[in-house]
Amino acid sequence: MGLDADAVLTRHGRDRTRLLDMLWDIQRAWGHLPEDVVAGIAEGLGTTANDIRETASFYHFFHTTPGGRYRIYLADTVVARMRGYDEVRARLEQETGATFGGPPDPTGSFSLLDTPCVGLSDQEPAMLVDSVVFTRLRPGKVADIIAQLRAGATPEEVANPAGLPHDDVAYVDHLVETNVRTKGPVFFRYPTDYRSLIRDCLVLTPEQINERISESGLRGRGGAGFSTGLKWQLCRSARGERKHVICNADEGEPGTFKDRVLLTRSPKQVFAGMVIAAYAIGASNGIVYLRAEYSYLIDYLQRQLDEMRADGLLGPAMMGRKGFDFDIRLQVGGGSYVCGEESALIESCEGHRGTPRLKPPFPAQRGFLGEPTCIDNVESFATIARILEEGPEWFRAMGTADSAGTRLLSVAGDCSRPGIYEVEWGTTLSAVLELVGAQDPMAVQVAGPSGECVSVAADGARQIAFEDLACNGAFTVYGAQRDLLGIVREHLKFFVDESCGICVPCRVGNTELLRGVDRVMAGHAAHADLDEMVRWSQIIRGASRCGLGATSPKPFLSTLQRFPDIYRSRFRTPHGVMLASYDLDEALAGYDAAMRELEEDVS
Amino acid sequence: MVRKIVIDPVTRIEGHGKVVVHLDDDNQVTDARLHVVEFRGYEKLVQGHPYWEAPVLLQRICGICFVSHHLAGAKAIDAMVGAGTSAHPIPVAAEKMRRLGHYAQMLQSHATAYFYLVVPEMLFGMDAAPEQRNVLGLLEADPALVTRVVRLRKWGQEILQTVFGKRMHGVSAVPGGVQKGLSVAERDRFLHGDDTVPSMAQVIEYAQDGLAVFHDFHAAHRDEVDTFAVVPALSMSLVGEDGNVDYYTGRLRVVDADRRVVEDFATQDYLAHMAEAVEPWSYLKFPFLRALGREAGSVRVGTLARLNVTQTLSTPMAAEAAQQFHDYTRGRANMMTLHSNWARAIEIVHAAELIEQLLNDPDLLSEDLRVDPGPDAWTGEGVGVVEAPRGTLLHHYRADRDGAMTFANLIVATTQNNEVLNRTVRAVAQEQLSGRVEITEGMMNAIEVGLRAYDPCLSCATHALGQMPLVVTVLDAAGRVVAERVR
Amino acid sequence: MTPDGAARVHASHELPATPPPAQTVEARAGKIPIATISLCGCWGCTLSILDLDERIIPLLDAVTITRSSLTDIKRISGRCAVGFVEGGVANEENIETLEHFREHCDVLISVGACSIWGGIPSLRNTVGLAACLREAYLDSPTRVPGSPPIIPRHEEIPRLTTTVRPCHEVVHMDYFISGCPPDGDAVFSVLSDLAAGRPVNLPTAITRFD
Amino acid sequence: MTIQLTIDGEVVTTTEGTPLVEVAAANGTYVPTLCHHPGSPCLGTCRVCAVRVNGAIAASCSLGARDGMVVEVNTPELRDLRRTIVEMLFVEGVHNCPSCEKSGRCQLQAVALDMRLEGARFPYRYPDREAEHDAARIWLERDRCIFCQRCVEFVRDRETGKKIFSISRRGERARIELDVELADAMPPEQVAEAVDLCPVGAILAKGVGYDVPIGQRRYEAWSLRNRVLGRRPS
Repeated sequence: MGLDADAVLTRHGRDRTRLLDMLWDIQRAWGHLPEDVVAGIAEGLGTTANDIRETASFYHFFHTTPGGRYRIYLADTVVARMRGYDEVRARLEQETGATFGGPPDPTGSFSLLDTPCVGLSDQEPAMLVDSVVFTRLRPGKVADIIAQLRAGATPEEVANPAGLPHDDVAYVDHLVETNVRTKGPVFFRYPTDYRSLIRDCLVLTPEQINERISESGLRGRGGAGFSTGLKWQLCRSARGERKHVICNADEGEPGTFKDRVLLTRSPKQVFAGMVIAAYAIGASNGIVYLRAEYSYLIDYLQRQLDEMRADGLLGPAMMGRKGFDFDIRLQVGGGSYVCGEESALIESCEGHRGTPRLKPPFPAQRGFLGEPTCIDNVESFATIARILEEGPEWFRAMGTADSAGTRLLSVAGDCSRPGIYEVEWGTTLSAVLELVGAQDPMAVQVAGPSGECVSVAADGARQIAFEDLACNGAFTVYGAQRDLLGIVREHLKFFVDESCGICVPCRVGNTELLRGVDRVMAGHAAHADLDEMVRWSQIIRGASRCGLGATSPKPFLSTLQRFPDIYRSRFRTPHGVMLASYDLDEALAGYDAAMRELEEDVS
Repeated sequence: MVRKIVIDPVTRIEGHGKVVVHLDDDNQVTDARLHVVEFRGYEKLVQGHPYWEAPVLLQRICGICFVSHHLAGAKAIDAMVGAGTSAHPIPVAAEKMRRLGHYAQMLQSHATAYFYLVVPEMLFGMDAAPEQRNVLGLLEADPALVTRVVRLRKWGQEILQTVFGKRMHGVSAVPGGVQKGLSVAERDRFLHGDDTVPSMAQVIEYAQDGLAVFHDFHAAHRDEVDTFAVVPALSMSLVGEDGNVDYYTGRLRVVDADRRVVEDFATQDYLAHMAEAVEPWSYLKFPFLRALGREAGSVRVGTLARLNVTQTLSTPMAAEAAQQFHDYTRGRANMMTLHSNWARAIEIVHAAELIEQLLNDPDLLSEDLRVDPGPDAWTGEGVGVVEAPRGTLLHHYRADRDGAMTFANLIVATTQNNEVLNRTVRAVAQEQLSGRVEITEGMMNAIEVGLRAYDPCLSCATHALGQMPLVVTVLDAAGRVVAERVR
Repeated sequence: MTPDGAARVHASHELPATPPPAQTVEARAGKIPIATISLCGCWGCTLSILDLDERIIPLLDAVTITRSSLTDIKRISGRCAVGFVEGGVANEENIETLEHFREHCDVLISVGACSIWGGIPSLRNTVGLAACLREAYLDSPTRVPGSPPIIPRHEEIPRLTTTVRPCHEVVHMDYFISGCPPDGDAVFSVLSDLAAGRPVNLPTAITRFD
Repeated sequence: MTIQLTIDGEVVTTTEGTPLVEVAAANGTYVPTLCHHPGSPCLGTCRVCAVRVNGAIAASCSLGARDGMVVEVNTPELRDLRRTIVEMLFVEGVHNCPSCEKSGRCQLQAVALDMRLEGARFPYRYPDREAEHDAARIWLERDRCIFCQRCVEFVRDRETGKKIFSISRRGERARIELDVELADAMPPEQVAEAVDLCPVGAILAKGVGYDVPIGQRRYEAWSLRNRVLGRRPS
């Protein structure tokens, strides 16, 4: 409390691009974004309050109206629903007296909100109480947490009774598990000697580093799989006085959590990769864009950066090299999946809505603040560090022709050993399923909702590789007992919620696709309706502005291809000439409802 | 065995209606009702919309008398913005353009209702084959007449096209005036005719067809016409300062059977004078004069009522016809349902003559078409009343200072006639069905003939929510409504 | 029909009627039968058919009108080549009527804004049925003082649908003629194409949305 | 630099980097647009100008011409795609042409007419969107907004450069906001410009409407297609 607009502005140098940081400061101080403080920020930045709200209202962790003293965000994910989400949700409502999405409880203590995957699929159900995370929830545990909060404990005190310092890995480990199941050649087997690595790299020329990265055959680990070496060369040759390196730690694909684990177990391997990238392209500014769901990592990561600065591995004239000034700051997001899209992420870093930009130009040409920007994923940077330690040939020798090296998998769902696995590209689906202890698996969601839902029976021999089953790291196993159509619906709903809304096919089309699946589920669809939905899907994928729309119909399309019976079994034979999609009961339900309402009125 | 006979839908009217007649064991009619089966909710759905779009939105209540709705709305909006006062009078040319459109609609609407919907009975009889007694049969029997009617209607429609930009649901009136005047070429086209439209003189000639058809029919069937459904009621119309009917502006006047004035009030005071009852069996309300109560205070509006209220009509041929009409009842009010068609034929002539006067009026060519009273004149409320073809039409609006509609009350002509329509249904049912063992389709058509005389626009009437089916319901001996629904 | 005391119900169009004269039957034999209906609309689109003006007369050499608000034919009997449907679907009677048309017409055409997207009556969808009924019957300024509150509700009047819907969301519609209402030219163009057995090809120039 | 590419099989010559939508128009091929505003930065929001470039679907407003490009515009599949996007807009909002003041000079309507839009393939939504009418001279009718962002990007306070229109929320809940104070400071001609800039009837000037008679309205007097192609009315 008491933090006024001026203090916030001063803290962030009255820099419009730091708007997200300002909004976080205000929200932490006031519990929401009060109108007068927003107006003060607007005035201080020479803009309008609406302009500030334009940014703020894009992100689901910012609130323009007061809520309960604590905002509880329960992760609503497919995996959580397999693990007792419903009971937890009901118990939360019961214990707090609030309803999800509704107003706070009468005492003003709690607001309940849904949130998409928070990167804890191996320990669901999970929730955030403001920025403090609680995992492996059970109704009893929820009751206990709420009771403690009611009794006056802060979420922080409930979660961390020992008072572990936040910048210590012990604190992070106390809150969440990392569940590293395999220690592979690239990650976790042994720590990176980042000091030597950076020193050795700075002896090389930037061109030499670029060559090595190109030779390694590394493709971006974020999902799109663009050649990292080529991207760096484009960025290096792009004209610009200042260049930037951004690490995309906005791990939002439902089902994935490997970047969280990398940042917990190997943060300096990641940062070393960023330093090397900066050197290779000639960048002076680094940003780690961390999703807000991982806020409990902030102090820990800040400490890692501080240690590197103290070591002379970040900051001006790094390692004595005049002219190589590079530092990294953390930018915390505000809750938005689409910010994982690189240009949306850049917009967000600039203090704007996370709206994907039109491409071209690509970030390597015009990125952050319009300047050349190299943006790579957490796993990519960690991989880069290892490639330069071990050499491109070593890396190239692993994997397949088009997919060099290894891939981290975030495994969750119906398996006995959920967690993080490092596998060589080219590993088959069946092999992975065996590795993770899959239980009566029917389907696997490879690469999350934006990837493919494949059939264990039909696709077991397929390889995890860009040339076959591309995978961004999410690997969710569905047992034979799962309601696949229900899962499709959840995923489509996720894309509807996370669409930025800027372009028509994605904004409107995804909602229509969701409604189409709802009609199928309600028994209000015939075969022709599915053909229509396939056509809509093609249009959404082809005409949307960014990757979200390009992939959002995939839950529908891939299940329709692999599991057509989940749709066919719901078809209704239309009776008479009336279309299957016309719901006669619904059509007349409003009349009785209106009459009841009016009768209450008049009596 | 008690019987219930249903006419569903009532045809050759605009809108959806259903009539249900109940007969007891002795074949006596125990009840007969017109059920209006549609509701649309216009009073509510216009709220929140910008006031200047209201007359364009609300004219969609009706595809027949949209001009009336457009103009009633425009007058309400005029009052809302403070136009039409002595300080900010509506320009003369603007009012005349509005009148031109209004009269053209009167002409084409009456021509449509009369020739396409009513005349077939006069030619073929009420109990002719349903396949024959309609405009198709008319065309087969008298193609020359139909051709003249088509040309007459087209001329009226083309005027609407010229004034409103479209034959239906166009736009002319804007707050404080109209958007467009008449060009010399446009005027001359309607005065002199061309390849596509007849001349004014031809129109006057065609307009008289209606009267001729009525008089021939009346002469041959005088008793039948004069005794068919004589339904007493008060008569209401808008009248000008001289006490004669004015289709566009004036005060509301109500006369009794002796054509004595029983009420006379300014339109904006309607709430003090009028109330509306609701019945569970119809979506259509039942307006009446508050002072007299529902039984005595229900009024008839439309062609017959206007002739009853007015002393004369302002154009020569129509004045002569009106005199003849008044003489027929020796100066008393005419309550003979089928004489509505006589009155309609007279008004077709009157509308043609009024248009002729306007087309020859140089004011129409003026470019002074709109007054802007400025923001200070804003009142935020207005009542607009016009005489639509079917009778008195009232729009009452309120908007907030931001310009958003907050309220609309609409009383349309067919609603005004609701009580009288039901009385007519009962009267015809009694006359035609009571005591009959065998009931024929033709007898039931007689009920529809009674309704068609009012040219009921159930589309207008059901602006409130939906559609008005006409059904004839038959109640059982105990007056119980039979549970079964017939479609 | 209920067992005790209930009435026998007759529809007027099923009662004994005068048969059409032989020349009427003969004159219409072999013509293409068409039908028209207005659901929740203003009847303007139906009247647009009259806006064919003189063209309607030769057209009636080739086609004849069965069920229509212009005729007294209350049900389509036999097959109908073309059905024109004006208006959206706003009550249960509309649904039944639309089904009747779909069952009996080879080609069904949505005519006008209401039929195509619900039109102005569909603005009630955002307001809600209860609010509309309340405004019309309970909160009306002309409500009789002291009268009991009545909302019309009766077996003879149809239940209203939750929302007003376009026809093609209820049954398959073959063609669409947009406009509020469409110009007579548009109706003529479609009808001429159908009568001549040509594919319907409505020129953009005579199409409108308002 | 002068380059060559093909549009629907015809070789055309243009300057590298010219937006494809403009290259097409200059060569007699009409591509519909809603957000594109010639001379202003590309918005790329509506996607109605989708074409195929070298086999992949792309918004032709946002792509500059390059040598050798193979552009397809008028294939049945692409026409259907563009029409579907317009249908999406029609079901998403309440596009009440019958009473809308902008009818006849509405770009969405003109595009839809040109495409012969009929009943939409998606169920209509009939959203309940609140109008913004606190400003003295501007009425924001959100029912009709297609979220093209023209007003957000191109209408600025003339003194300070501040945004008068902005966005709030995201996804299907995103909507346009109006800064009432700045709106009230707009000179009348800027209000008229904003109304004109809006491709639908979402931005209206209060109390102003239906000034142009039906039949003489912008896209009746000279169709959108012919305007884009620069064909004067005869």
